[in-house]
Amino acid sequence: MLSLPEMGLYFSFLLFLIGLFTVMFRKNILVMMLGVEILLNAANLAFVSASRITGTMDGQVVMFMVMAVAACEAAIGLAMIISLYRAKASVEADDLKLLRG
Amino acid sequence: MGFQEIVFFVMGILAVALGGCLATRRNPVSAAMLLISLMVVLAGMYGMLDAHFAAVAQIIVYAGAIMVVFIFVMMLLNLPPEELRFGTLTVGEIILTIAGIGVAVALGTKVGQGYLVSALQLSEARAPLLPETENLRNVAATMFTDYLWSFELISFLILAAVIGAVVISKRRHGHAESA
Amino acid sequence: MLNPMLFDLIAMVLKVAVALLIALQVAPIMVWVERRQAAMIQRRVGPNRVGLFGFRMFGLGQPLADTIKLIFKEDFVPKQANKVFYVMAPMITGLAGLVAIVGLPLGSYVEVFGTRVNLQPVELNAGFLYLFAVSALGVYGAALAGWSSNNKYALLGGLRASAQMVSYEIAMGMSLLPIVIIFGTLNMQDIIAAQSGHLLFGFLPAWGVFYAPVSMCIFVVCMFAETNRLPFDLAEGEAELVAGFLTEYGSMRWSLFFLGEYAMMTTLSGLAVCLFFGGYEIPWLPQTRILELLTGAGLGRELALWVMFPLGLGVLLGKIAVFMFLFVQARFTLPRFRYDQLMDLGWKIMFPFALANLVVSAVWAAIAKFGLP
Amino acid sequence: MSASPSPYLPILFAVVAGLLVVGGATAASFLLGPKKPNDAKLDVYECGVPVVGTARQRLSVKFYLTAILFILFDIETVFLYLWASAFDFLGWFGVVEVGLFASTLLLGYVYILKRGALTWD
Repeated sequence: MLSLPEMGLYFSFLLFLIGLFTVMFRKNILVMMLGVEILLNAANLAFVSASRITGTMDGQVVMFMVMAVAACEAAIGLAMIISLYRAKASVEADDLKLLRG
Repeated sequence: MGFQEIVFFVMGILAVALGGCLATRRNPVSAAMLLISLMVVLAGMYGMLDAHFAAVAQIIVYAGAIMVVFIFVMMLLNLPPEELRFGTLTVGEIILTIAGIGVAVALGTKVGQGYLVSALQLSEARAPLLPETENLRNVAATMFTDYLWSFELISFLILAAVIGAVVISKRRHGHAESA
Repeated sequence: MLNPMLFDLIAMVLKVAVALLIALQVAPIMVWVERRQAAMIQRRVGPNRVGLFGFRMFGLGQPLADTIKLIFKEDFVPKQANKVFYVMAPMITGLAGLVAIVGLPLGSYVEVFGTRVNLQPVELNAGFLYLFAVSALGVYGAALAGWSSNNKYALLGGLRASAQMVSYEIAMGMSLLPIVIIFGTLNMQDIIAAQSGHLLFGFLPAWGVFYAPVSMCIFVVCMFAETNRLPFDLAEGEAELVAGFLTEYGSMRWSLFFLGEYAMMTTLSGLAVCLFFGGYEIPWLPQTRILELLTGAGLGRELALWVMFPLGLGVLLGKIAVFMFLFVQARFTLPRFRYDQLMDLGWKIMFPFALANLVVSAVWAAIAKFGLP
Repeated sequence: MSASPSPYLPILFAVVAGLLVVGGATAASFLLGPKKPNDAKLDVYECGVPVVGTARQRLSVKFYLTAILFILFDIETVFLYLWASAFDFLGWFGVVEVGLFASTLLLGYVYILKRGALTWD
């Protein structure tokens, strides 16, 4: 039926859907950040499956790059959320209308 | 359908189920704990895809470091469980969702997967340089030779993140604040 | 001959069972050792009342009595505590300790019906990084315990404990890099084999500690901090924050925390022994020599290997016992760090030292291996 | 069963056995222990002092900053382990390359010290 890595590709895009859903339909910014982490993990899974399909190591190398980017993104994002919480004492996405977004 | 495929399929379904359950949790801390278990399941999947060092690195970096900060922040901002906002969908969001699902389904079909797999063949990646040694050495051999520039750029990215995190969390002078 | 699949399964089950038994035995024995050693240091007698049929066994019955007592004490969940995480926190810590000890190599190998059985229950491609992964997950036990017991002091204690464990994890990770550079592999069995063959400068056993002494010192200090042991146990220091994140816990859940802590202590000292002190190898008498002696003395090869397994395990546990003695000795002789001293030591002293040590050993190993640039 | 039992089987078995031990201990204590909850016992333990304020005020930013900086230096440790395992294959080229990587991050670390971000009040 399906070889292991092709199944990996299917699951990675299912996880991507779930991450997208979390980011879109949740109000709490922290849970949105969790959604972004799911998106990045789905991308990692796709890279590792691709590395297994082609038999080369490039997929896993790029996976470590994505992991480094995810770490920096989470670090800065959470630092921002903390200072935002101190300013507005709430983490609801709706309260952030300063830029008329 | 060998035993490996069955186990991998079960882990995939478990991962997707954890993701789904996570998206609908009201209490953010339980959502974070579910994400940690999702990452551990993903580490198991990487192990089955012969990416052994990726599995261990996933647990050390994602589940062991990034989620610790999430748990710290969530615990200490004493957030009330949030009531889920499903009702008020704007028109734009509905169109976006349908378009997204449409593209996703197209990619999911046999044709889409074939396109994805064929796209991978085009890249002129080299065969692993140290084939029969540990997976870790192969990744390192490829990373430090072929991907030299991106590796150096990663260090500047992390440097920027360090300086950014310190600047953002330092109190702006003359700004009274309680924490 | 039973089919190889069943054979592998049975071998795996037995190896994991032996490792878990060691972990479960360590906690009660260590409770007894701590009390007796504390008594010896403070010139008093220590527990010697508990005995069976009038036979006192100098207090060895004490841990048994404690365990039974702990099972029968009432465990309750305080009001407004988050019940799910309150019960889950001790389980995470206990489980992390038990799952970590499975990564230690118990011996080199044994042959059963001609097939070779490697005596390391979990042998991953990434070698001893498996232990770092499990100890990284162990941080959640303290954090969740502090938060879920709805008590200000517990929250602060849990936060301090996890912040301390987190910041010493970097120095611990960095300190073992020279060992990987010198021995070239992450697999503990190969590192032990590389340490046992030749002699260094004629008389010294070729142990990791003589190759990278500074990383051994940094690793031992980080070991104390990682398991919240004195002088780093400010998070649950009795005099500081009531009992830190353990305030609201009683009976069996409280002892689960200590089961996890002792198992993690055993695992980390086992890792230190395997990387720096030659693991299950006797210093000047490598196992290959013993094998020749035994087979020379007429024992069959398989029987000789089976005799060597308990010998190797005994040597490993003996060396771990030395580290345990060090743990307990430090606990009753060193004063406790203040929290800012503790964090400064972690960030401002341990981390730069580990980095400097890494640079020095990398350049030295590069010169040794590839000659001058 | 699969060709060779994957190296992750013992971990799965150890986790299951660990869960049995830990869960069994908690269940035994729950079943065997007496259950006489009364308000005094269930109250928050503050050495007998009546509780002041809620348990969940916000705390100093130092805790977040420590954990955030931990992520970034943990990523560095993972990359260094990658390089250390292939040290002999990469030779002097690798040493110089990772030297640049580590010195850039050293800059970040020096910045933290200069800015005094980690001095605990």
